[in-house]
Amino acid sequence: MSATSAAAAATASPAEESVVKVTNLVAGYLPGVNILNGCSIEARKGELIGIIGPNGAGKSTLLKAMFGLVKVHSGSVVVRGQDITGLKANKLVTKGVGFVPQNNNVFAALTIEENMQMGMFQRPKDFAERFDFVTSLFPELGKRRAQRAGSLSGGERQMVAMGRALMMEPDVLLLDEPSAGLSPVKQDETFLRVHEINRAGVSVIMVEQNARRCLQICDRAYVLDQGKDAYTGTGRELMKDPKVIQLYLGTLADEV
Amino acid sequence: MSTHSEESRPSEEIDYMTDTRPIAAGDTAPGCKKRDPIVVAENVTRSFGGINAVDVEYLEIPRHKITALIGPNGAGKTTLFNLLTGFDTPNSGKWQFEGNSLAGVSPYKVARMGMVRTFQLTKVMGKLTVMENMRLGGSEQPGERLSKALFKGIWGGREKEITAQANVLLEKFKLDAKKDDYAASLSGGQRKLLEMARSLMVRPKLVMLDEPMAGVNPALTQSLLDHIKNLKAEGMTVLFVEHDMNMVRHIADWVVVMAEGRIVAEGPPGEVMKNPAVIDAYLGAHHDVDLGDAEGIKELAAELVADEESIVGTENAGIIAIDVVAADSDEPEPRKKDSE
Amino acid sequence: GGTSTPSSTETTTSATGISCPAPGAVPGSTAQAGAGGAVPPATTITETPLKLGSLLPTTGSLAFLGPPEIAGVNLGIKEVNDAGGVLGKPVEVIHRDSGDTKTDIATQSTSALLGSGVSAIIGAASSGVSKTVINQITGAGVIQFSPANTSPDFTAWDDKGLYWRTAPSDVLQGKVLGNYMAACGAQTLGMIVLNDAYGTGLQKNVKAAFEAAGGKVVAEQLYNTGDSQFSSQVDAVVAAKPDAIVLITFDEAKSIYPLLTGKGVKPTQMFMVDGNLYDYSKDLSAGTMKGTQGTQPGTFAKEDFKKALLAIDPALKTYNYAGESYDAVNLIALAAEEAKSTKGVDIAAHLKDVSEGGEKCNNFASCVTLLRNGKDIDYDGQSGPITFSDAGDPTEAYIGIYEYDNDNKPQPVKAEFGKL
Amino acid sequence: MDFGFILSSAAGELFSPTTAAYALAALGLAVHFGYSGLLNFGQAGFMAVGAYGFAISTLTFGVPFFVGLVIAVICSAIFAMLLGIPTLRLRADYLAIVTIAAAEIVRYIVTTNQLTAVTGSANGLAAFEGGFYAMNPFPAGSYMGMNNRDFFIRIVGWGLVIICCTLVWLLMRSPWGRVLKGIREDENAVRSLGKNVYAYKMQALIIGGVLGALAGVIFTLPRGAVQPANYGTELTFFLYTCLLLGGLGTVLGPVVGAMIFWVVLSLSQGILYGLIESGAVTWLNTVQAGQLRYILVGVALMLLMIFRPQGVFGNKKELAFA
Amino acid sequence: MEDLNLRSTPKGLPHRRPGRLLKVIGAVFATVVAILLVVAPASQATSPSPTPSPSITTFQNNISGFLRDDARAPIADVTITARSGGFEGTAKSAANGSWSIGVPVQGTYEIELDEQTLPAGIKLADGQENPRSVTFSQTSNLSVIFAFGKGIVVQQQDFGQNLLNRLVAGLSFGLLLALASVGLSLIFGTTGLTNFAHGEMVTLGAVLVFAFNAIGLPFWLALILSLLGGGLFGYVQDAGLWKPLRRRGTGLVPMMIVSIGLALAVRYVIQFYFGGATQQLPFAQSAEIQLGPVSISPNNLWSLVISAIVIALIGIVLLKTRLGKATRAVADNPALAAASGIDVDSVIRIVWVTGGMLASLGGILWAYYRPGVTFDMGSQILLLIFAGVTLGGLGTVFGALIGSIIVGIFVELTTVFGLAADLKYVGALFIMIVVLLFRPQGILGRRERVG
Ligand SMILES: Nc1ncnc2c1ncn2[C@@H]1O[C@H](COP(=O)(O)OP(=O)(O)OP(=O)(O)O)[C@@H](O)[C@H]1O
Ligand SMILES: Nc1ncnc2c1ncn2[C@@H]1O[C@H](COP(=O)(O)OP(=O)(O)OP(=O)(O)O)[C@@H](O)[C@H]1O
Ligand SMILES: [Mg+2]
Ligand SMILES: [Mg+2]
Repeated sequence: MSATSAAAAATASPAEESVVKVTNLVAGYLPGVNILNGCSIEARKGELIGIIGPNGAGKSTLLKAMFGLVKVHSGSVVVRGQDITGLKANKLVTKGVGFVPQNNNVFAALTIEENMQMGMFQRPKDFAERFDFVTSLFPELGKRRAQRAGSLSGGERQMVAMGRALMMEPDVLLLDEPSAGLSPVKQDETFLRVHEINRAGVSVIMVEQNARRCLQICDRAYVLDQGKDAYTGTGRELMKDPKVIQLYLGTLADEV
Repeated sequence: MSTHSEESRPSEEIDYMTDTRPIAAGDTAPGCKKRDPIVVAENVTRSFGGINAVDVEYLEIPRHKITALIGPNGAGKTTLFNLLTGFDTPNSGKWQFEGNSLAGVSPYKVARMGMVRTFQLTKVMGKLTVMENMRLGGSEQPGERLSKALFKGIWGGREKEITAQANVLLEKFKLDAKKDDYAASLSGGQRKLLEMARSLMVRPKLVMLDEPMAGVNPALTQSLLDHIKNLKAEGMTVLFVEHDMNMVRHIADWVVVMAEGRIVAEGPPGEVMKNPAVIDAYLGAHHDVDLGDAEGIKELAAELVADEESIVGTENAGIIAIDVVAADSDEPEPRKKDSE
Repeated sequence: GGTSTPSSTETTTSATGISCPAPGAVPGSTAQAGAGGAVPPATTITETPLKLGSLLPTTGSLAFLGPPEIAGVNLGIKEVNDAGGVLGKPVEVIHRDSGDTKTDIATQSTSALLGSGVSAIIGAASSGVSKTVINQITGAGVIQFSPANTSPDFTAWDDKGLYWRTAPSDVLQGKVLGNYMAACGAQTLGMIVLNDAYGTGLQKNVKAAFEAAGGKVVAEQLYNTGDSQFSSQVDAVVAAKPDAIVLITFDEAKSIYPLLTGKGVKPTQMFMVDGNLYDYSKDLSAGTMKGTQGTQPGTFAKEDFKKALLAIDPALKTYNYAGESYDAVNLIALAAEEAKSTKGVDIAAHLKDVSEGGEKCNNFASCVTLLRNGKDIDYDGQSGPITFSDAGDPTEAYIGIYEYDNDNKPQPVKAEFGKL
Repeated sequence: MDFGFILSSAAGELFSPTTAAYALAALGLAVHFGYSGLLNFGQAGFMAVGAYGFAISTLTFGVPFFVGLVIAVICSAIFAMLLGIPTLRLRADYLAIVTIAAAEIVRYIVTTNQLTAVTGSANGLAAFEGGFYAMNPFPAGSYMGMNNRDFFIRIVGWGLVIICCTLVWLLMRSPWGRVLKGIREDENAVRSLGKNVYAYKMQALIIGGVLGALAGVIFTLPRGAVQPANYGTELTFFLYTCLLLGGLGTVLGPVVGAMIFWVVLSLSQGILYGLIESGAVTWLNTVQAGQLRYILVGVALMLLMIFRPQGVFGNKKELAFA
Repeated sequence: MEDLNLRSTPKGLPHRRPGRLLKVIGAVFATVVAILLVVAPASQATSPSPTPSPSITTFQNNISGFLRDDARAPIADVTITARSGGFEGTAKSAANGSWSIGVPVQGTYEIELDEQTLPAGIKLADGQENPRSVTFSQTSNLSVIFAFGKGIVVQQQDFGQNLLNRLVAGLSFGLLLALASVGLSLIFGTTGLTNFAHGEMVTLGAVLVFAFNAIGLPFWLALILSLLGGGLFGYVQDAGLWKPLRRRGTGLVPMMIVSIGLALAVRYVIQFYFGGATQQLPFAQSAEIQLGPVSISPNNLWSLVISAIVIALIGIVLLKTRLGKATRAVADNPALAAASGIDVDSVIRIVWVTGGMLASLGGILWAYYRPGVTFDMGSQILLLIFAGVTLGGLGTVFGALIGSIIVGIFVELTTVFGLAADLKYVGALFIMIVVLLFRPQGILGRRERVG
């Protein structure tokens, strides 16, 4: 399918073990209707993987399926050699997988601070330290710590959602459109921070519609279309691929 | 739909697409008068337990133009939308739409008058099909009155019309394949699209879009922008909130910048984006955060700047990397954000 | 007998002391089964055996009334069949639940009963339920025979002569109780009343009698079926400091009574009615109710009758309306014998006749013997001397007055005869 | 045990007037809840208002049948409006409790002894059905095993059911119905499209309430008596059961649901008592059978909802997005 | 015995059927003897009842009464006469004030109290007819009350005192409602389920205490076992019913109907074993004590204290502990809670167990408040529980507390403000509707922002 896969293999060190490996995943919400039709992706240790694709391609479904929130019909999800297909979400968290969903990603009735505490539900001891870290990224959250997340603006919610995931210090982080609704500068900060986290050794799989930015910072990327991984390659390669540009990226950013 | 504006200027046939007359009536300044405003808001304030979410002294939205409302997260954009459309009540202030005062007018009446909004956190009628969602948007449906609902003869014709209209829109918004699915089964981006398409079904005079393109695929966004631009040709006015500067630059005739509830700048997109106050309010506000991890940022920023394919550092990077660059160029002059 | 000695013991009259006149006579109804010898065989043999239905509560708020009534019906049926049945065939009975008015089970049960071709339906216990089915039953030409309805509404109901009952109307009990409380020295009266056909009907009569005697009702607190706590009613009554308090309730008395004593009301000040004149020995500590009195229509349930009922249903705890139910069966059976037909309408035409004017008898065997010997009979039952009016109501009855002993069991004191 | 008899009496329930009344009232609930998302738990209150409106106007003011019927309908419309003003702004779950409360208030008010002269208090009212049966076109006799009164009320009751079902069906396929369904899903979105949500909800509340009131009248006519206790919360629960048995948001659902409900009730009674009377079951007496029957009904209700949560006509797909 | 026989002579019986009189006499005689033989020993042993001495008479029909002054002290030795046609009977009031005149036939009599014989200083009250005519109707006893002095004075209630007592009663009723509502609110909050079977969980608590006590366990053990039983019921319900239903993705409305079915089934299972009648728990009777200005029964006092403590504990757990926060998180967004590493199922299970225990405790206290245990005692207050929960704001635990207290107080207060007692729940329900009119989200509920 992709002429670029060889190149992809070249960029990532082949010696690196695979941290997350999704093979031929078939999953869906309703019986008989598959949204994912044999989708395979892989994240190696320390890699930042981007996933882009048209609306309704199944990107969110893929993340949810990996995280045990959607019924998997066949295929497997392996995290560090362990088959976790169909495992319950809270078990995955204990295995070091963190997830930021696309919708409904905050506890609306809880305050910002409590949202952060939920992020650290497993290890409440280090709360203060991690909270400082998150508020350094999103100072608004520190200032508003007692405000209920339900009353926050769209962008502020997004910050809370990111913050909650970052509180966890996961080994593998699944992000579903973390930059949506953020102001440009916040988007950049988010990308940079994700990049940084990734450099610190966390494998990140990130779904984005802010595709260019995503491709810029990721090590490798997949283009998902109709429940399948249609293209893969390094971010740079995909950005240059005219097909990808035409179908998924658009040329808006290039026009002046 | 746009009968009102046509009546006011019956003779001159203006092509709104190419109308280049100045938008502002005088100087371009925050809260300036417009040549032909459709919405005029005065002293609209709303506070939530101490926070002034919206504090707009004076704002006019130009008619037949596309106005972008930008500003940092929590600036009060959505809240302003809520206030203008009657979904929330302000602490003070008055505002009018086409000369009619809207204070205390209930949301549905606002929409009937031709001012329709979408929601940032999407609201779709989950257990109605996509098509029914669209039809629901259609205005002036005789069949929506209880007295006529029983007789298909009365409303059947209009139903066909709006169905045709809906089909066109759905195709544009790439939702035609999902026409008969429950809206609840749409993906995040598809919901945004449906919401926007549905608001257009009303054929409003002013459509207010709250981050219409957040989560929408860039390629699709691009194709939709033309559609939005074309709304002008139909005599519509567009007011939208967006964080995607490419889109703003691409289609907006006018940009209004909000920060901490206030209008801090407005003007044509090119000018506004160079305005230091705008950079201050929208972009520079948080750069001091980066200092803690300046190393990593610099590294990445440098890497991105060095990369010729990256838009960072290039002209069309626009504002995106400014703070990174600023952080790089050492001592950031304290552009204090809450320096009141 | 101890209680009967009219010794002039001095009463230490406390402020609200109550002391009642000495008991008078304790009449019972007619003598024991007088049927020596075998029952003569039936002269007419019916083609369709007599089939009875019962529509009595086994669920709902009156569920506690069901078991004794059903036992009464079953005892009646057993005795009838032991005596060879009606018109040569054993009587059949089918039981259905009447529920309460909340659940609307009764209409459905009635359909089932009517569908299976009964000639008479014994029930319902509650006047409210009876109202919901009376048209259905009487419309089908079937007798409705309630052992427990006391509402006056049925007297004038357009029932085609098919509605009958053995429970005497509230009027009599109300009169007796109202007068009795006044005779006990009460000048002021507080009432806690169940707001339903039974409660308010009785309340009206008690109040009328008490006020006619010159007393004053100082507190009337009503509660609804299904209400579960009564403290504000109790407080309001206690606050009015009446000489006597009458509880016109069903089972709720078990909750209300201790609330009243908890507030310092003396047991001698309290009066019960048939709806709650139970054995409270298991519910309240000994001595709690000593001296409380109450009235109950019907002669005192006789021990052998109770024993017979217990043999039918060993789990019985109370005997309310058992006698009335038993009498209903006997009356229907006798009327069918006399009518030589098992059709509802024919039976109804003879019900009044078997209840009055003729040789007295008090069980099926003896009565049917008389009938088959060509005699006119006057059935006097367990619930009283039963003589029907044209409207199908009993016109005379005994009202028993009881007094609670140290074990919280009601003991008969005397009975008063009344005629309507 | 006579199976033929058990079955025939169960079949008798299919078209009993009570079933018709339940079907009408459940249809009202379908308008309220199934289509508009108004979680009205006070349908019993509407039935009570209808029944009492009819009975009181007939007894106290001596109006003829049709005037009484119109008064009942008007009363329920007024009740709907009174109820709607404070409650239509409420979220569904709040609405549920408030409507239960309102229905109970109605019941307490018609029960209270203070108003005996008008409502007959706990005794209820009786003997108001004369006007109705006076219109009976069928001369006395037996019609399919029923007397002419039974036959007449069945014809009228089920005729009404058919008319109302048709009306509701016509309404719900119209754009008007679409707005209601939209409101059920998200009223703010509908508001933003320029529809007067409040007015639509009020219309729906009134229509469903009027159906409830008609049901109340049909319910009382064969009995010739209204009893306040008949209109307790249990009744509403049973109506919801009918609605869900048949399927939410369908027109035939409530009707079939009501039929199933009564047939199941009748079968459970017939079989249980049949077993006891035939001697097949000796460990139960008839007293316990009454209770066991409720236990079975409860369990049956649970099983039905567990294994066919969408009801007979409901759309399973719809449930996936609850 | 002789006396009795004398007094039960058939003269008293109606003379309607002279032809059958003899038979009747025999019958009555025999029955009376039979009954007395059974009854007498018991009466003798227990009730030397303080009977006044009536004027010995051989008549079955009696006119009688008591004479008391307005302090209710008996007035002795007053002469009263009854006249009708040729008949005249006289009686003198006994030491306890009682008098009785036997008369031969029923009819209208003129009763006259000889005011001359009244002790000094005592006069008939105003408006007391003397002589007055009375008529027998239907019964054979007739009473006549003469009031003296100020007549029959209706006791005026002390409004303030009454108000205070009702407030305290309302508070303790409200708090026990709160026990049940907090459980309901927790369950609603975490699972979204409107649990109509909660009333049965309340009933179960009381019924279990009764059952354990009936099989002879000590009271304290019965209490503990019943609380555990309530918890177990919650656990079993969740594990056996609700969790599988959640798994299948059953909607909330079908689940609500399931809960109605469950309520029916459980209620009648309880009735099946427990019966339809009211029963009492040990120590159910308690005489009121005076605490400063209020009088309250020790049971209510206990109930008040226990529920206040338990609710405070629950509040602390919810606000301060990790578990409490997890509960609220699950309530808010179960999927996200799972994604945060919270074991949603076990949190829900804990909530069910806690809810069951709280309901059980509420039921026990409820059984003492009423007092009495019935198979439907829980379902009878279910609406009030719901009203409390809703009034306070659905899903908020403190709201449930406040709402329940308001409901409790209003139920108890309505009679003070003159509403008829059979409308007392109307007051509480009405107040809920009114509050929701102004605060559609309940007292402590929060409005979600639009957009
Ligand atoms: N709950 C659901 N039930 C049924 N179908 C669903 C559901 N959620 C999503 N779908 C369908 O699955 C497909 C993939 O949805 P998904 O949310 O994974 O898309 P996506 O790639 O994340 O799109 P977007 O970029 O718009 O978020 C879509 O066609 C959508 O209609
Ligand atoms: N109901 C509320 N209670 C408290 N604070 C609120 C409420 N609604 C809004 N706010 C606050 O008001 C401010 C403005 O919010 P608003 O949603 O208007 O921002 P916005 O400009 O739309 O931001 P974004 O770009 O992130 O959507 C935010 O700080 C938000 O937290
Ligand atoms: Mg998505
Ligand atoms: Mg916003």
